[in-house]
Amino acid sequence: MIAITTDPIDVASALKYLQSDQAGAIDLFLGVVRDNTQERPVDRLEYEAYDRMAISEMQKIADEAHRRWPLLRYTIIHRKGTLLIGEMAVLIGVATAHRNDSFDACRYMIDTIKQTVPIWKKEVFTDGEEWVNAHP
Amino acid sequence: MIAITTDPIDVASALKYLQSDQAGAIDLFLGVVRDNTQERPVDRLEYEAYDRMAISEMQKIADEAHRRWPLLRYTIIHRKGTLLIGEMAVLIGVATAHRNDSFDACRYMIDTIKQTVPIWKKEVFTDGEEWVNAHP
Amino acid sequence: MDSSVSVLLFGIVRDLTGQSAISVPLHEGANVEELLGRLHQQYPSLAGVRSLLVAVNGEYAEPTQVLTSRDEIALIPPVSGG
Amino acid sequence: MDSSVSVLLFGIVRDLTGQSAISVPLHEGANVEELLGRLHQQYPSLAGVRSLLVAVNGEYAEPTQVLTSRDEIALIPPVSGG
Repeated sequence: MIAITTDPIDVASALKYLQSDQAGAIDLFLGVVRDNTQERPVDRLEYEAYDRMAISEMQKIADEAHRRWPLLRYTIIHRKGTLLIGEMAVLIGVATAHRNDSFDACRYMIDTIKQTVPIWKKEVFTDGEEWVNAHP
Repeated sequence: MIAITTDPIDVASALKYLQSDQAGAIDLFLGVVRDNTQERPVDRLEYEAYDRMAISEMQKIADEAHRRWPLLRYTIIHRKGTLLIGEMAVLIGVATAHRNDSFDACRYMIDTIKQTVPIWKKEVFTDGEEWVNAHP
Repeated sequence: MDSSVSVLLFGIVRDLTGQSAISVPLHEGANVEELLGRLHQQYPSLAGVRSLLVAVNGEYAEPTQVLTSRDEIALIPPVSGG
Repeated sequence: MDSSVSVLLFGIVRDLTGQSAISVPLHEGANVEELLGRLHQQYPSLAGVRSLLVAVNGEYAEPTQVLTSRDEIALIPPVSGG
């Protein structure tokens, strides 16, 4: 299950989706808006996505994870729009029979998402704003 | 927060506990009862704990994780009693500023729990039962 | 014969140009590299962006890929999801 | 002067002995290793357990640790939590 949403991410329903009788391990990673970046106080984040391509790039990542590890179920949910401190920006969930696979696949997925998926975040500080990674 | 409980593990309240304004990453690991062990069908698991010592050993693991990684919050909740397929036996949650620390600490905690904490599980199969790891 | 392509803009590029889509005149058979050259001419401030990739029909494209006016083209500044 | 210690039993050991706590007679100054020897004598089936550790007052104990009748002692078969 892969989605981009403007609504708050619903952890309970993601978890319900991941569960199956074969699953012995579920790793859930949550990326959360924190109140500072390199000690500079953050007011909020603004996420923007090229939805169509973001979905297909996330699907490629999930497919590759599926080739590398025996996944039972997975979910990637990325939120966009304005997010305040403490709100979840992304949820990655992986269910496998054994725990090492769930950690490895989950970590692979979040690491790769940050590299290839066309989603952008702007950090809005109390004294300015900046598109993350945009400048040399 | 470290606990042993006979009640179902409440993921939502664990997550609420883990959140803070400084947290950018939360890794939640859930150990779940699956329907087979090495292809032998499992009916249920029975968990038993030496509570006092299990709590103090889990606290030692959390303290060591805290020394190794900059944890903001953590929780370990282990259930005991009879657990059916699909029920959660253990939840490990770690909140950190950055994601690598949350994965590393969470994985360290679950790996070490399985080695040192006096909790025992009996697999009840349709045709017999066995204390896991008990025999040579 | 000249034609033009429509290019979707996101993130810092949308902010720099003040537009979320632009039409770029291109000769028939022009490729991704030529599109990028043309965009840099038209918007010199793009030089301040760390990297710019081009997606064609939802896939990252090589510099040599030829563009047509029917393609969905997007300019992809450095991503920062997660 | 002889005394005895009370030992908590869990998991497979509880199943093998049919008891969740037993009283073991031990001479004054006996240590963990002697306790284990005495238990193996009394319950030969313990030989079938992969490993047996002893906890004293909630901490894993060395074989040389001396026991007293006031200690909370537990026999720890291989753990399998998680």
